[in-house]
Amino acid sequence: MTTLRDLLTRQREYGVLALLLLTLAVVGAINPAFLKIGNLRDMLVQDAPVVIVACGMTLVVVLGEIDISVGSQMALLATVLGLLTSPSHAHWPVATAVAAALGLGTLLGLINGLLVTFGRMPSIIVTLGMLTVLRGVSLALLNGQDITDLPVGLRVFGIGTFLGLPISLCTALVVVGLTVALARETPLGRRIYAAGSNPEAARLAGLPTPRLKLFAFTLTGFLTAVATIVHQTQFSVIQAGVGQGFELLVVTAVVVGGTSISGGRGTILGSFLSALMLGMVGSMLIFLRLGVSATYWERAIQGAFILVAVLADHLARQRRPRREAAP
Amino acid sequence: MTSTTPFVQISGLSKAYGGVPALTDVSLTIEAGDVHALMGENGAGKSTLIKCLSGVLSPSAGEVRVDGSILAPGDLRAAERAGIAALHQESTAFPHLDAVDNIFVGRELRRPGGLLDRPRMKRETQALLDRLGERIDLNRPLEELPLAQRQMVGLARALSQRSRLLIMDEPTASLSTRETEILFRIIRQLQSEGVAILYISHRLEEVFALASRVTVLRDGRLVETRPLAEITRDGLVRLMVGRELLAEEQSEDYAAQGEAILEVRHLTRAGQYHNISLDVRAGEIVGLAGLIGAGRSEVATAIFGIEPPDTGTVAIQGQVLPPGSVPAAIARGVALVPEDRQKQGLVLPLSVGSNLLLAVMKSLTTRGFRSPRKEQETVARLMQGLSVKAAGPAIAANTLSGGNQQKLSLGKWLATKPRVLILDEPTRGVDVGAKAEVYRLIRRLAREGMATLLISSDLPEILALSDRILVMRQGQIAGELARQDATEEKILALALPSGPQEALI
Amino acid sequence: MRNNARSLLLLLLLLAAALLVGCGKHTESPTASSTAASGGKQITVCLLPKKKGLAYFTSCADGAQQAAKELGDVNLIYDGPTDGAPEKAASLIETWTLKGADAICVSPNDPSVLAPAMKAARAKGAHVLTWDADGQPDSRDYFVNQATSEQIGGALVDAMAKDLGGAQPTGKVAIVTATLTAANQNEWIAMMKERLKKYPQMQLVAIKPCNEDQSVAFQVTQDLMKAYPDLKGVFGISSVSFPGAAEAVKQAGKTGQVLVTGLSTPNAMKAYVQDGTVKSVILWNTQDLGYLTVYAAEALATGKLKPGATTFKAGRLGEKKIQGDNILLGNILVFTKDNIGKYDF
Amino acid sequence: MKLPRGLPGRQELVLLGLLIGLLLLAGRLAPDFLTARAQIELSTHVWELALLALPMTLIILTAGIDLSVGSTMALCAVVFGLTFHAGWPVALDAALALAVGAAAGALNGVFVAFVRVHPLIVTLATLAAYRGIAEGISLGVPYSGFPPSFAFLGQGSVGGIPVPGLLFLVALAAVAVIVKFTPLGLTLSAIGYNETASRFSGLAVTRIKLWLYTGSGLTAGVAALLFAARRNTAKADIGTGMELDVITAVVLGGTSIFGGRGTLLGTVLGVLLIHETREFVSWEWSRDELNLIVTGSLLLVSVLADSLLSPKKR
Repeated sequence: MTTLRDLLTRQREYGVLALLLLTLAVVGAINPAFLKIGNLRDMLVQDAPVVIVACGMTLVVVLGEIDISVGSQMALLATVLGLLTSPSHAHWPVATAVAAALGLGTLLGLINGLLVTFGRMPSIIVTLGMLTVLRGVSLALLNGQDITDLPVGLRVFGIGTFLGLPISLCTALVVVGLTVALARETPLGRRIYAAGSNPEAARLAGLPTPRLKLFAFTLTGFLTAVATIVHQTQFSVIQAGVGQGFELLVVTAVVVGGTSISGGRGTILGSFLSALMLGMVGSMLIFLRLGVSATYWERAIQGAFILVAVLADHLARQRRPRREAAP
Repeated sequence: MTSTTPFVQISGLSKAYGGVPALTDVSLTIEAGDVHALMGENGAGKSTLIKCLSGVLSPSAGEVRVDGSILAPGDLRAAERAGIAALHQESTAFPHLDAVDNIFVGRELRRPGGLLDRPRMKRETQALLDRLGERIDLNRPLEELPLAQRQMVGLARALSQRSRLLIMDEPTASLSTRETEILFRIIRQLQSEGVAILYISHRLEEVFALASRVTVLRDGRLVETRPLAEITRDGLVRLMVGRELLAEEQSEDYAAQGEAILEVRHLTRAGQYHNISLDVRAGEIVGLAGLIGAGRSEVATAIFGIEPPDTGTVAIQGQVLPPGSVPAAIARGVALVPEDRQKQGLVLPLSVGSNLLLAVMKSLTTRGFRSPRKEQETVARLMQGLSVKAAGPAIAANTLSGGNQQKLSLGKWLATKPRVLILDEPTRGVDVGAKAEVYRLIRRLAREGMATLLISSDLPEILALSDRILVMRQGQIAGELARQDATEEKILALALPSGPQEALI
Repeated sequence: MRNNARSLLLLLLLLAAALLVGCGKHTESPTASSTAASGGKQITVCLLPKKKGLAYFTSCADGAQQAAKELGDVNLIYDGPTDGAPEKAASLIETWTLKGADAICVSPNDPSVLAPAMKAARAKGAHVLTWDADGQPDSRDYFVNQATSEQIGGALVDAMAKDLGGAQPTGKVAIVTATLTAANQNEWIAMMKERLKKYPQMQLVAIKPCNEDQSVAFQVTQDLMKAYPDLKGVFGISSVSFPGAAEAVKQAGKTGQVLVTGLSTPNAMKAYVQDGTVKSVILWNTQDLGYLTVYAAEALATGKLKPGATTFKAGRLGEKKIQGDNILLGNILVFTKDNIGKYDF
Repeated sequence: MKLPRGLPGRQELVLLGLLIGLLLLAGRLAPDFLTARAQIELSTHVWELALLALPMTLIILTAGIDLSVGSTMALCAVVFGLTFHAGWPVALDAALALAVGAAAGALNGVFVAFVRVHPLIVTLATLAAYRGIAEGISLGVPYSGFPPSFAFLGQGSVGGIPVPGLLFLVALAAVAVIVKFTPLGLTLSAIGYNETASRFSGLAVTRIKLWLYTGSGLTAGVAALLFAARRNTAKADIGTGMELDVITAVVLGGTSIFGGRGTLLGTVLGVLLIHETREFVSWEWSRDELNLIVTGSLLLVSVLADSLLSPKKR
């Protein structure tokens, strides 16, 4: 028998969704501008990169791993994309440059995956190293310059629309749809969850856990490239410092969305919803018009929000009897 | 031997872990339509054998032939293609996945286009479970299902492979009698369809009821393969243990017992155990029998302070222990040798010496500092007293054999000079020689005044050691038997659930 | 265990030996390096930006490099923390002091954090200048002053007032700053608030950090426009927040309705100035700033520039005025549609 | 098989090799870098990192992690600055800052040890929260003007050794003695390898974890005071990114991120290697971006080497 309470605690998505709707309702009641379609669309557009990368990250975390290098990956990819397309640099055709960026993202993810699986290194260390190295490489490539002459053909990805919806938003929704389908409706997806749920049993069932991990990391790299292409092209300038702290946003979204850091449990929908919710916290504070000094408390409120969300879920999970009890 | 090629032929199979042989030169044949029992003490090499056979492990030497052709070693898919499926003893479930996924993951049914064919998988799952007479919520993750249902899902997974050789490692360990009967019916049905079954169990009656031939392993070596018709129950036991039954080694009568040391009153924890009260007196060994999942280990860990009970008290010599505090329990002289020595008993990567010191090192300090001299003495004394076979105290505990690990797990508590010793499955996975040593040790400790609570699923063990036997069923104490009039049948009668609703915890 | 300890001991000995080798080399090397130095009487000038990697500072460094080339005796080192952390900047000053730098030119990200290191450098004989932003007066010899905080803050507010038009410019304005803790920005904001008193009808409704991330600047500006529908102007007071804010206004189709102004290099803002989203960009000639800084540093190190001087000659910039301990670069530049095409940095 | 598996030492030897290599290179390229004076001066850049690496080693040894140390530093510094500016005596301000650090650490500890939330998640949240509180109560303003007696803590030296260095050496010695000669060292390893078995052995897992995280917070408080004394400034942005530096140094030192394995000697070597590498790259090449590439690669290469050299897991 599924009660409402059961639903809220068992499927974290619903809990996050409830919180999301509640926040929307409260802030909307105070400032109706918050609920205007335009604002909702803009918020979704801004959350798009986190959502896109969180789709891949969810699978990585489900497998009991983590990737904290996505922010630096994004920096490198944006730099490369800018250098390749800018008329004053390589001036490649946009299509070629975009393909190259996608290829590079995939390669970066693959390298992470290879170091984790065949290098037998803990993923947090691999990606901590990559976080540092890739940041350095992108700074060296950019060499202190801004790339200010991005061709219009590239910026279309960031500011163009498709069927009236911003391209980045469409991409995010497509990525969510595809990865949800991947996770739920394909053998690969189910195997990823199985391998994360019980590695020993996965071994006995003959699941190729290293290859699954390789796939998840590579997918994350690829999706980071996708996110870079649809997000960084929103701006006319590519500067040093792109993607700083992005990894924390993504990991937080995934964790608050109900994915267990020790693997096995978590849904892409949960990560998606929590990315939206966390993205809203920043905007929310502006719409509440709390004035100038409230700004200084923004980060504290965000931190408290995360702590409360995680804690509430944790306690709900603990209180629920783990097994059916005999009378 | 017959002139035709046997269905499965294992020849000269050996496997060693890091130089320690687990299986040495084992050869046997399995015929189609045959139920072949594989027996032996825990640690005899059965699990290793079936892992090699099912392609989970690559053997160090030897080969497996199916229908005369060599099976690629260590290739699970090849074994599957050859029609070998295994139901492993360890928890092979994926706790976060539902029953359908658990059954089909790795061998999913697909629609054209590669997507999962969920409706068909669901139908087939339902059919399999119907065949097993099991009603399971297909939308719940397995971790939320009772143990027996999880076991049945594992069985369904093995059955779903439509294999020609089905390996079953202790399939009845946590099944009720009704479920066991269903299982037997299915095994016979499969047999009649020409499926070969390699059946591993400790329960002699099951083996005699099902199997036509039996292979006995001891210490990783093949002892004998024989038709069951040619062997008696005692004969089989002799083959397994290598000598007369230990249960016959009854000890002398006990001296008059002392005061009650351990007093447990109305211990209750929702969903695990209910209103447990028991006493253990000085010098007394109280057996705690029951099926797996009856709540015995949970009671033990509650007494020890690992998981506090919801209500109820534990008192040592009249002084009530604070609930949920292991250090307090230890300070009052309680020791628990837990059931899972690898996960609970020992810190395997640490050295033998460190493991022996873990529980006691605090009391070996002088003004807060460790004293190498005292520690060395303690370790040396314990290792000698327990006759642990290890190259030295500095060697890592995970290099030891199961029996020696168990001795460590027990021995580390002796240094704390406990007054109450709780033993949870103290001889699981222990070889025959070590088992006898453990029995002697338990008896000796009791003679010296130890109050012992012995949890065991091994009925002969309970009968051989206990002065008094408590039987748990579904989280409650179902009855008490005095030593003189306890028999396996009486214990089982108390332990087995009676009602139609048989869900165990 | 014992064996292990012994091998470690052995390696420690090796390490000591290596150190000895290093020190041994050290005794010979001064001769080698001094010959190289005495040949051209090289002067080491270190140029520290607030945050390395920003185009603004890179273009300053370009000017500095020009100066070094012209002067011929300057060995220019340009380095700084890529994350803009003040403590790392302070560490670099200490490292340079130790290396025997003749002049250290600091753009202090946080004057109070850097002051002890700058004072220590002066105590050890290095000449310390500040450029781009001033430090604590007793922590440096001179400030190469392109503009004071007061001037910058004033210029920003004045530009906005002018762009809004009218004798009494009216409307709500917001500031998008770099980070909440960025000392420079905070000082500018203080000065801006001061200047805003001149325009009582201009109301500052929000100060938001972008955490040095263009996309945050973009999002914050978007939100501000919606939360304050009558918002009239946005200040982007860092080279990261300015283009982000302008892009947000442009994409919202509010070009002309919401004015953006701020500090940035002209190249990054050209497109916005041309399409009218931005009417004025406040800055100074960055290359000249770097150029002047190196000239001043060299003059100071060689003794050409002595305390009390009122002018000094800075290459192609000609005579530059000195006011007290401020070397004045010149005026703040306001880039508009009319003149922005002439600048390329 | 000469080296028993899991033996701490292999990684330390690798590090020592790298360190010697680096110093030899430095000796060739920049002999001035290796002088005692330069080394002592430059050492002032590392003491906070070194101090924080001590509790972090112990925490990682128990298979935990503390991402909040940098933010805790900021919080403590701001509390110190704020109370100082309120006119309270310096000693009281410092004590308050330390108390706040310990309390922040204890809060982490409560979540980790009692509520049993994964430490990565707890400290990820407090990473944001603590810095947020620091920003909130200070409004981003720097506090300075501390008296010379306080500055001595960060800038002074005794017998040629900087005061923070002495403080670190004392702390190192104390922790080393505790780990080596009291039951705590073995206890931490046991918890890291197998927390369940440790609980079953009667080790006070919960209490120890609580103390470890509290200690980490307290150390962050000390580091904040050292920073404030050395730079004469207390501000909400100090210690940004510090947690990653500290973790890098500890992991580089051979402590397993999965817990159980690790030594203080390794951590000291890891800190030393990171420090010398950074300083030398700055000294010789003056390119901060190069520093990122080199230190990141160092971490990757040394851990990869360690993993490839270690006997294969089954």
